Formats: sequence, C-alpha cells, structure tokens
Amino acid sequence: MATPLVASSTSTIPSSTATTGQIKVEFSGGLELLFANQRSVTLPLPLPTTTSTSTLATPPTVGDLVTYLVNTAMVDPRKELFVVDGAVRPGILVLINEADWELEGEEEYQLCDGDTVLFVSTLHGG
Amino acid sequence: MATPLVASSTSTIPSSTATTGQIKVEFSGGLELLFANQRSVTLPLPLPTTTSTSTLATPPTVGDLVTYLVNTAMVDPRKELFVVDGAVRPGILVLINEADWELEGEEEYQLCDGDTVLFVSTLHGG
Amino acid sequence: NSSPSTLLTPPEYLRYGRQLLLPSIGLPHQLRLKSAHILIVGLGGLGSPASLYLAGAGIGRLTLIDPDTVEASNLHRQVLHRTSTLNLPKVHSAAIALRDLNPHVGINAIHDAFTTENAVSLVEEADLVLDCTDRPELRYLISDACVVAGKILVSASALRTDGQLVVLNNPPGEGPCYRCIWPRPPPRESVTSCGEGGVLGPVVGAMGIMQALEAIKVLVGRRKGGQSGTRMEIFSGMAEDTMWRSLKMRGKRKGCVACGDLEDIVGEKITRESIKEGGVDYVAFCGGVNGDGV
Amino acid sequence: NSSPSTLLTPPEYLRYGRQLLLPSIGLPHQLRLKSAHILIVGLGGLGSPASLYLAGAGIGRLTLIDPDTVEASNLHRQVLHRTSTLNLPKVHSAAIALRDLNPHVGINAIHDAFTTENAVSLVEEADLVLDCTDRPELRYLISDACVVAGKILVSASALRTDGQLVVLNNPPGEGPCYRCIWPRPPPRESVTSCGEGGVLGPVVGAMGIMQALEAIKVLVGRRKGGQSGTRMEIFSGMAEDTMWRSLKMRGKRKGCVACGDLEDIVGEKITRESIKEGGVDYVAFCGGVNGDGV
Ligand SMILES: [Zn+2]
Ligand SMILES: [Zn+2]
Repeated sequence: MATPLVASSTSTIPSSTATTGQIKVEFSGGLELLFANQRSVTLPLPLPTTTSTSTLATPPTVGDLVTYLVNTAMVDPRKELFVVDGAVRPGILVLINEADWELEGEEEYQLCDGDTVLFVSTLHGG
Repeated sequence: MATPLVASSTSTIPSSTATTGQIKVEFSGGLELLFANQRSVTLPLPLPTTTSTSTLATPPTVGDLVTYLVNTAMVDPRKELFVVDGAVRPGILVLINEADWELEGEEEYQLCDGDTVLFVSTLHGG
Repeated sequence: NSSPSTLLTPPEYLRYGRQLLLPSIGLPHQLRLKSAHILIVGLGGLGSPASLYLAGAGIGRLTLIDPDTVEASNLHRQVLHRTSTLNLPKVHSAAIALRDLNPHVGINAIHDAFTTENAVSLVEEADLVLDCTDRPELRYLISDACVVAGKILVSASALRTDGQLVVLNNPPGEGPCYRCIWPRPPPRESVTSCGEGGVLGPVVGAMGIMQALEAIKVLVGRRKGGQSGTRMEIFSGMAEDTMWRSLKMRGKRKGCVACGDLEDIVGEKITRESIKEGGVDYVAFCGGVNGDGV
Repeated sequence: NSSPSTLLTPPEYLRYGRQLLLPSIGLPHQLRLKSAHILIVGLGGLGSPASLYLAGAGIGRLTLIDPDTVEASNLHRQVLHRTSTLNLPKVHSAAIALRDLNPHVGINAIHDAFTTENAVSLVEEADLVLDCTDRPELRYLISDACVVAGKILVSASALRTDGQLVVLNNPPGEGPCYRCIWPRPPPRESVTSCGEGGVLGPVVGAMGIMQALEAIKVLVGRRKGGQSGTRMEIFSGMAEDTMWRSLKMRGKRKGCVACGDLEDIVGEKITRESIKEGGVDYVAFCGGVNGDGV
C-alpha cells in the first residue's frame, strides 16, 4: 500500500509548538496519483518539516504547505507536475475550506487548526 | 415572499439563556414546501418558543425542535404531512449533522451550538 | 445465466478501450462486468440513463421489466425512448436502443408488471438489482425480494427538482434494507408521483446515471457498504449553492421484518414463500386499494 | 434566430406536461426554453447526455458542432450514438437521435471544427454555450468567444473517474471567465486526454447531464452567478464517501486579458478581431504545435 505522508515519529518537533492543531489536505482531479494515491491526509500543525525552523515562530502558510508537500510528501519524481518556478503549477486550483485561495490571500494565508486545503487539477477531457 | 421562521424580536427570551448558540434547520425532498419554501433557516438556542419554559433548564432536544417547528414555524395547515401521533411522520428522515438521527439518539439528542438538523422527505418517483 | 466470461473479443477490446485503461476497471473488472446480470425494474426516467450507461459499459446481460408503453409525456425525461417508438412497450423501445448501442449485451425484455408472483424468481436470476420504479409498494417489494434472494439493490428516486440514491442490502445480510431505513410506509396523502408533482428531466437523469455508476462500483468492489457504511446521496437540482449531499445512514434495524434475525422479530418474518403466496399485502401496507397492480 | 415563442402547440403541452407542472418552470419558462438557442461544442461524452436532455426539455434550437466521426471506442460513454451510426459524423448521428427524440427542436448540425475563424460568429448566434470539448486550447477559445459575444458559458470536463463543472461569464461581464480562473494554461505534459487516461461512462455522463441542468437553470433565472456567486462542482465518481463537492470560486480577475477592464490590462486585450484574425495563437499558448486543428 501507499506510504503514509506523515512520519509516525514527531519527536523532533519542539514540544512548545507540537500541539497547535491539524489540517486536512486533499487531492482531486488526478493529483492524488502524485501522492501515493491518497485523496485525503491529515497533517499536524506546525508542519512536520525539519528543513526550515525559521517559520516555527509564526503559523505556517499555504506556501509553506506547498513546499512541504513537494519536498517531503510527494512520491512521484516529476515535481514539475505539482510545482513550477516555486509556485503551484498552472492548472491546479487551491481551495482553502472549499473557497478559491484567491479569496483567502493565496500563498500568504496562515493555516489554522481544522483548515482543509484542497488541490484540484483541472480536467480537460470530455 | 416567505414569512421568516424566526420572529425578529427575541426580547421575551430570558437573557441568561438567550445566547447559547444557534442551529441550522434544513428541509429537502419537498418538505420545504411546508415551511414557506425555505430550504434552510437558522434558529437560536434555546429555541424561540414561549409555549414551554420548563425545558429552558436543559438544552432543547431534537424532539423539542420538532414540536417547535410544527407548532410555530410550519405555515402549511396540513400538520399531518410533518408530524403524525406526536412523532415525525413515516417517510421523513431526520439527519443530525448529516448522519441518520438513529446514530445520535433520535428525539432525545440534545442540540448544541452549530448543529445542523436536516429533514428529508423520501421521494418515490422515477 | 451469468457464467464467468474468461475473455473479451477483439471488437470488445476496441469498444471498451477507454475504460479498460482505468486502474479501477482493467481487464479483470471488465470481465466481471461482462459476466454480470443486472435486473432493471422500470424503464422510465431513471431506467433510461441507467440502462444506457450499463449497456455502454458492457454489462453482459440486462433484464428489463416494465408494464407501460411509451407516451409523449415521457419523452422530456425518458431519453432512451423516441417519438418513433411511441405506444410501444417501454421494454421493447428500450431493447431496440440498447441493442443498437451495444450488440454485445444480452437484453431480456419483459413487458409485464413486477409482482409478488414474479419478484423473487426475477431477482434470484440476477446478480444485482436497480429499483427504477415510482411507487412505494414496489419499492418495498423489490427490497424484500432482494433480501430473501441475497442481492444488492441500487435504489433511486426523483420528484420535481430533487433526487435520492442509496445502495441497500450491501453486502447482502450486512447493510440495511429499504425497511430498515423506512420501517413504516409514508401516509398515502404524502406520496406525490411525477405525474402529479412533475419532474425535471436532467434531475431524474442524474439519479439514473448515478445508479449505473453505483452498480459498476458494486461489481468492481468499490462500494463496500457494510453495517455502518451505507450513505444516501440527496440532490437538490435547483439549488444555487450545494446541490449534492452525502448522508450517513443507519445500519440494519434490529427486528427488521425483512432482514432482521428471527429471534428479534415481532410478528412474521418476510420469506420467499410469504412474498410469493401473497402473505405480504404491499398495496394495503402502503395505504392503497388493492388492484393497483402489484 | 431565437425569436420569442408566444405559445405552445397542443402536442407540446402534452409532451412537456411533467415539467410545466413545476413551479420553477411553468408556461412562461417553458416558452423561454422554446425561444432559446444553445450552441453545443463537442458531441462526445459530455455532449451526448447534454444534448439529449436539452432536446427533451424543449430548447427551441440546438446548434451542434464537432469535426469527428463516431468510433466504436466512443460508444461506452457517448450514448447518443449507435453501432448503426458508426463512421457517420457525430453531429449527423446526433441529429438523427435528437430529431427522433423531439421533432419540435430545430437541430443545426455542423460537421466542422470549432476554430478561431468561426468561433465568434457561432457564439454570437446562440443565447448560451456549452463547452463539451476535450482540449485546453478549445476551452480558452470558447471562453474568449463567449466573452467578446457576451454569452454565458456552461463548461464541464471529465477524466478517468473525476469530473468538473462551472458556469462562466455569468452574467456576461460580471462573473469570471475561463481565463480569470485559469490565467495560464497547464504545461502540455500535465494534460491527459480521455484517450490516454481513460474515462468511465457514467462519470462523464453525469457531468454532461449537469451541464444540461445548469443551462436550463440559467435560462429560467435559477443560476444567477455574479461577481462572487460562481461555484465549481467537482465529482469524484469512485469515492465511497462524499462524491460531489461544491467549491466557491473567485470573481473576475483584475487585468484579465479577455474580460478585464481596458485600463487594467497589461498587454493586448482579446477582441472579436484578434480572435478571428489569428492574433491569439491558442495552440502555441497551450504549449502545442500548430496544425492541431484550432
Ligand atoms: Zn431490513
Ligand atoms: Zn476573465
């Protein structure tokens, strides 16, 4: 079966920030194929990343989530199918709590406990 | 247009219990026709009823909500299309937060702030 | 009747190529579809798209039963039929269309009512049943027949601009049946037919297509159901915000007279024999006058 | 071309009786449907059910355009066509079926590609447009043509077991266009066609039926849209829990080269003339090689 996105050990995360909540990340329109065929995963806040500790002081943003996903969680080696030039590639919509992220501040939106972030790859077939 | 289900004045409700929250009540499958064609209404908790003050001490139940709806909110005089023998009539499903109320305790379920109660009339056409 | 098919012919490979590509279908599941026999009760607004898409997908055998003939007032929503098949039995009109859509599908057209007498034997011959009817008494009868025969039932309905869909008795003996969810019938005066209340074509069409999809999902193991896994989809076609909702339904009802355990039942358990011998009066149960045709 | 119809004939009353009963339709809205002219671009998996249900509902005139002919691998999902119409142009196969379903509908079948040359004039003649195509470059072209012609666009797509649906430029000049939501095209390597990825029939069928429903809702004033009222329905056909979700989309994009205000646009605004005279190279924009047929 698929490798889980979240490592089972979270002991490397400082305890002061280890329990601020969790978010749900969902994939649709075929993007789940890039993420071990998982349509929905739960991630802790702050994000389980060890590559950057500078962001621990402020809540992670959706931009941080994208970085985490492409660097750590994505199993498909074709990173350009998710991120191009450091941003979510054209043709992928990002929805924060079922609303277009443009309505919420795009990359800069700060993730809160209970948020759902949905990545939808646009379909063209018919 | 339709008469709103909730009276605009809530001054008769004791202040100690006036602000415990609100619930969403929804109608589907044609039941909205019995309620001034409203698919969705918001009600305060405790319920805006003056017929029974004895229930103010404990949170209202879904049973209390049904009584409120049939006595106060329902505009169609054919009460038997909603309640028969004091209970929701056969053919109407009650969903508490999108789950069959049988999973939640049926009439006895105590309403909480933010709950959604959905009444669905079963359809038979095809 | 539904012997497993072990291969596809070259024309079938060509025809089903776009669904053979899908990881959720592939050759093994295409063969499962080919070996399946589905009973469709009712060839109206639900049965039209359901049968079209099931025939298209390559279900090996479809049995169609409906006592009605094609009327002009059907054609706004029953898009399987045609102006040129007006007055034909619906099952014959349907068979013409479905055989031309996909000649690899065996079509068994029965121009008759679905009754207590033929219910169980028809259901027993099939692997899966679609309830595409329009009356509560038929809905109870179909469900009871599916329970005694141990078959999964894909049930849908529509009226005005609303629709509902649920997969029952899935898997047989584990998921709730129609009576578990609706143990008592609706009062007769609360039942509105499409003839009385009207119905919008794409609304009933959407429900029928969803039935075809759910039937395929059942056959390829992607609709598992179980004691607590039954969901009902409800559709509000005219809504400007959320149109579709997925509701979590109850499990089996202890003491259900159709699917409950014998020791829990108060009264008489419904059996193959009681259905067939008229021990269950579906019309009276639903508050109607007998002679209504069940 | 779409002069208002002021009455229904007796056969039409009979045929549409079940939808005339609906409060949301009734005679005034049935006449609105009868006076409407809808352009359907693409008669494949989406266009098949969309055109069937729109013809059934009594849309006065349907213009169908598609350059392709019916192939065996279409028939699992393109249920408007038949084994007996294999190799016919899809629009002719469609016209046969739709005229027989409802002879009261005028069918204008164009066996040709939808191109920069004919796009604007075809869209201008219609009241409403359905995008039932399968390639990004056509989706941008159709949207641009709808913006310059001031028409509402009902756009849907499907692949594998997923589908998407959105009503764009609704009302014209107020709701977002395709470019507002997708200002930059997807990289060519991320675009998968149904031929490559496969598609399940009832999934694309559900999306096409939903297009017919949304078109009817637009015509009868039940899909108002506006600057912040655009939603996208996304469908996960194989999901065992929630299959349909309704997402709140952004409004118009300031500076959109198609629908933005002139003073906000960096670069050249897309106009009727720039489309027609080849000033917009849709194929190159979408990363393809010219000669692909737009
Ligand atoms: Zn039962
Ligand atoms: Zn725009």
